[in-house]
Amino acid sequence: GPREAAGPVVLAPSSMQETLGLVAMEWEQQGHASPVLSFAATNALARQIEQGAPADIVICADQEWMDWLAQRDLILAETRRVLAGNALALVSATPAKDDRSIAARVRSSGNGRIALADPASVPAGRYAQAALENMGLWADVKDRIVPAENVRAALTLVEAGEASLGIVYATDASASRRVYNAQIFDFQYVPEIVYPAAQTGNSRHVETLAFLAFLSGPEAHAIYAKQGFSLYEPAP
Amino acid sequence: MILSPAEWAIIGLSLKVSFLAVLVTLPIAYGFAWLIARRRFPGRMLLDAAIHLPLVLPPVVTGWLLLVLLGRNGPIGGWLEQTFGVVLVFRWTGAAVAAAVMALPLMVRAMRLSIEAVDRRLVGAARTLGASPLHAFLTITLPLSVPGIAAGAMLGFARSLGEFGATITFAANIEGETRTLPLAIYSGLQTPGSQGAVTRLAIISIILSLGALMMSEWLVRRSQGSRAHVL
Amino acid sequence: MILSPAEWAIIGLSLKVSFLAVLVTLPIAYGFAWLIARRRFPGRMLLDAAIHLPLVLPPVVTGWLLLVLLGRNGPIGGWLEQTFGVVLVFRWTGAAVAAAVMALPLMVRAMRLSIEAVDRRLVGAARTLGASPLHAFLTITLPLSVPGIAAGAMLGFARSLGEFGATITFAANIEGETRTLPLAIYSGLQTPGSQGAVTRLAIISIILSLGALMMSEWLVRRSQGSRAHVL
Amino acid sequence: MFFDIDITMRVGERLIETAIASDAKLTAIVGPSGVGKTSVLNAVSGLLQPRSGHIRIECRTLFDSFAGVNVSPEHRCAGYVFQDARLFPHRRVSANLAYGEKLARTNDRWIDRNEIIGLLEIGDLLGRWPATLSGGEVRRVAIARALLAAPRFLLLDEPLVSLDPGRAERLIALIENIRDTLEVPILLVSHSAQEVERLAGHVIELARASGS
Amino acid sequence: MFFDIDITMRVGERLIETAIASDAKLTAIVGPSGVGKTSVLNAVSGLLQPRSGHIRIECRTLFDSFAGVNVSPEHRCAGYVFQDARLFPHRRVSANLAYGEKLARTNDRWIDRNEIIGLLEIGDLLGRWPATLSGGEVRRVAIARALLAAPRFLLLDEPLVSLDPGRAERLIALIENIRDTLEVPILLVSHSAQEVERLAGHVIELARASGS
Ligand SMILES: Nc1ncnc2c1ncn2[C@@H]1O[C@H](COP(=O)(O)OP(=O)(O)OP(=O)(O)O)[C@@H](O)[C@H]1O
Ligand SMILES: Nc1ncnc2c1ncn2[C@@H]1O[C@H](COP(=O)(O)OP(=O)(O)OP(=O)(O)O)[C@@H](O)[C@H]1O
Ligand code: MOO
Ligand SMILES: [Mg+2]
Ligand SMILES: [Mg+2]
Repeated sequence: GPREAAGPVVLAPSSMQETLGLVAMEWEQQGHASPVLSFAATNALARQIEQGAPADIVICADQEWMDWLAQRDLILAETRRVLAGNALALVSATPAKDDRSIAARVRSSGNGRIALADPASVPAGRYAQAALENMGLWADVKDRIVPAENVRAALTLVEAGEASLGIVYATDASASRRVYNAQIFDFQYVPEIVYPAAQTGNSRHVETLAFLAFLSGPEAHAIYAKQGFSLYEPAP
Repeated sequence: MILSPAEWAIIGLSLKVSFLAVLVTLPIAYGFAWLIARRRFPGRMLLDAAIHLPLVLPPVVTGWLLLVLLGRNGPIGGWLEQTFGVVLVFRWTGAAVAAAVMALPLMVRAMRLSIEAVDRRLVGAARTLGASPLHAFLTITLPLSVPGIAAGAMLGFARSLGEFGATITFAANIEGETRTLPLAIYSGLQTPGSQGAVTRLAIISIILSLGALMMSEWLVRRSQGSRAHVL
Repeated sequence: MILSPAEWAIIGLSLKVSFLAVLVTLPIAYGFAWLIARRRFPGRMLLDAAIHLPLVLPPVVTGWLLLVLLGRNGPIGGWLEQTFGVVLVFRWTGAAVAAAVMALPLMVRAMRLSIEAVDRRLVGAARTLGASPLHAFLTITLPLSVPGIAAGAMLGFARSLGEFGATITFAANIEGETRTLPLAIYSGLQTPGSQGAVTRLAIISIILSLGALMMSEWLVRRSQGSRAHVL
Repeated sequence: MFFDIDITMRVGERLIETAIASDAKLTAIVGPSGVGKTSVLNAVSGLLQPRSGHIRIECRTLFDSFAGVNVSPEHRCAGYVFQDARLFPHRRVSANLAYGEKLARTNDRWIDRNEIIGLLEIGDLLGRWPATLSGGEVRRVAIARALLAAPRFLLLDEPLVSLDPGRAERLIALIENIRDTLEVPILLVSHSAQEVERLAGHVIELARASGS
Repeated sequence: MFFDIDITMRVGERLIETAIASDAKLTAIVGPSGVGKTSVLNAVSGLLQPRSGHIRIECRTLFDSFAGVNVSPEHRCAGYVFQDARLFPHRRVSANLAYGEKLARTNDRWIDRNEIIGLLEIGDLLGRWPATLSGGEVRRVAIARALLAAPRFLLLDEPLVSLDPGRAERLIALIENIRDTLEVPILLVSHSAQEVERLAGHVIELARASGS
């Protein structure tokens, strides 16, 4: 079938769909076969690999699921690397000009709801909860939290005006034209947000390592940056 | 299997949401089923298609449409809030609405099938015995379509118990308010190492639906008696 | 509305997956429906409950169970691969399997309702005219339950067209292979600024289901003729 | 005039024209199978709407295309014994009997429930489902159901079918009794010359129109 | 012996015992409504399994609880005209007629399709759906369908019901003809003394057992 002529199979989180599409195009333009990309929530990707899905590369939206895969020997640990990082942003449903700090905006939002990805399950939500806790805001707001299915759904709730504030990835905030006053959370309060990638244990494709290298190479980094991802510098 | 209070709360909420969804949808679905089965009017096909929509669209799209229509800024949601002070988003009633919308096409289809199977000559007989069209409907068509009503209610209840996408999009995943069984299971699935909790919740779902199934079979059998011809 | 080649490809794939799902499931669903409607055997209730499971469990759980059973490391999936060289995960056939499993309960219920409505005295009449049980089934019960078959096929097709959760979990979201309409819509929803594309895809879904609906109504009407009593 | 019927009906592709004018309280309709006897009863009961014409019973107009009158079936107060019985399958025999009885005004009733049950010997069947009845039992229940609805006129489509001679005799006596003592006109469809001869004051012979 | 039937059946809560031994090729069964006439025909056709006893027709054993014989309905080759007709609603009249005809072996046929259609005057009805037929038309089609299945014996449950005198006469003549010229035993249920007298070589009177 057409799969023979295709590049390696890459499983990636839904939030990277557009970005990885651009990277794949760049890769193709360099004369390679186009990689096969499949996007879903990270947990679904992990379980697919656990069940022997014929994938070559997996990218997670957090380190936890990559650890989970590593514990089960489903990835080649030596190929594991971080592709990019991200930041959290606070966004508002209303366009009113607001120069106040994040803490002030959150505190003064009255009874307004605050949309996040579900902290119980989605990495972005966990990061948001941690940030609010680190800033001493969690107790104030925890009854007004609206956990959504994922970051994108949280953003939609703000866009629809159902939530007055939302905490989403910086990449999502900058892409939406119907939320306002995007303000980046200070990195010191936010756990490290990274997208690790690795080769899977049953990878067969000859170009797997080459594409993995391309994913963490300069051309890809340029695309990540353009899409609003922060470039990741390994901690010393 | 001993359940934690949190699990009991989730079960209670799920049952509350599903029962409300089925109860409210039952007469509406029957009305649609009757219209489509027995009346010929312009737009009948469109109504039929509109009812099937929640089946064809991905559930999150249905949830998103509900948000647009029934959200506080939506045309219907705004009116509901101003007129009755009713807010659906982020409330368990909203979860029930999402479940109801998803269950509607299944219920309508089953009921319609049963209404179409009712012999109209019996309705004629009822009329000559003095029954108005409404009385004939209530005493003949309605009871004779009980199998479809039961099947529809059962399908609708099961679908409501399992509804995920539209609910999480429209009503979000708020513990104690809109976190029904499927949402709790989904949350569990997203967390590494919570396989045990997920399995327990899934087993609870299965037991609940088994119970509902047995109840609906029993109800139909009771209402039917030994009515059928055997030879 | 002029469609791009990519959109045409998605439509083609969705139709292929849904048709395969319904075609393969139709006889299986009818067999189950007949068993549950006409036979009394131990475990009948359990079979009925098992068929309803995909309705009650969140679709991702169903997808996950499929992955466990039909994945390359799963008991059935491994056997399929070794014996026939068939792999379902990440293939469009896998998407069809996911859609079929999700559609099964809807199809069985509709068909069962119609089978139960068939007058058994007619089967007796066929037998005295020389028909074996099988021939009587094929010439009497089967054609008389056509309304249920059509309703079931329609519900199943619509459900297949809209299937998302089980598909993305079991068959993944691969362009040209398993990215059906709902997955494309979901992917669009995840991508900033693609509201236009999402809307187009949703409208396509609606049109497809409308077409399927009209076709099934037409088929039933054709097969029924003016058979019904009017008075 | 007890019966003044002059109608044109469309059944399927056929057009049936019938004119019945009869002063006999019990008028019989006879004619070959398929000629349209049941269709006439359907029209009189209001279940089949004629294309044109009029239906008057005891000077009460039930239908008149000219005057735009079309009394709905439930207000015609017909006691219709259908050729195909049409018992309600989801109601036991007793509930079938009660159906029309409950809908009738109490002081319109002209026959007692127990009397008719005794006369038709259906007392043992009251708790049974229609599907378990024999052919003759079905017919007897259908007759009782129609009589108990306090009808102002009767439409009997082959009421004696499937009844043994003894029971048929008793039913004939009942019909004679109704004819002679009550103000209840009766239209009777029958294929038995004997029956018709004994009961009917006037016999209408329907024949296929040469044209159709 | 044409008919040798001695069975105990359970219908609903009732237990019906019947013994029929008859040398007449056409044997009539009479008796009050509800006594069990139809049940006997059901047992003979194989649709109702007796609790015990035996059924032999022309020395062919169809059922014998002692010997463990129970020929399935399709191998009994009964031509059963049901009291309630049971036409197949999803097949036009012609397809109803063809149903048993096609299943019969060609050289078992003893009556011609066109002959029977002409005799019963159902030629005009071939393209019609059963739901559009009149009562007598339904009955005639049911009779034709049973005869065309090349039956080895006939079970006629009130076959003349709803037929006008002319058509009834022709059908009686046909039955007489079958009785006299063909090797086809006939069990006839009827309530008409006249019919029975003219046709039957032997009349079995079923009566309600005093016990039940
Ligand atoms: N829907 C229909 N389409 C075509 N023909 C029809 C339809 N309904 C009735 N007919 C025909 O109309 C004619 C009159 O039917 P009707 O039932 O009134 O006859 P009838 O006189 O009562 O006959 P019978 O004595 O056999 O009961 C019949 O020839 C019947 O076949
Ligand atoms: N399922 C059932 N439950 C209870 N009683 C039944 C059932 N089926 C039949 N019967 C009874 O069995 C008896 C015999 O019925 P059958 O139909 O054989 O009578 P029949 O002699 O043919 O009467 P008819 O002349 O009225 O047709 C009837 O009294 C009937 O009510
Ligand atoms: O892209 Mo995710 O897996 O919703 O954080
Ligand atoms: Mg008639
Ligand atoms: Mg009988």
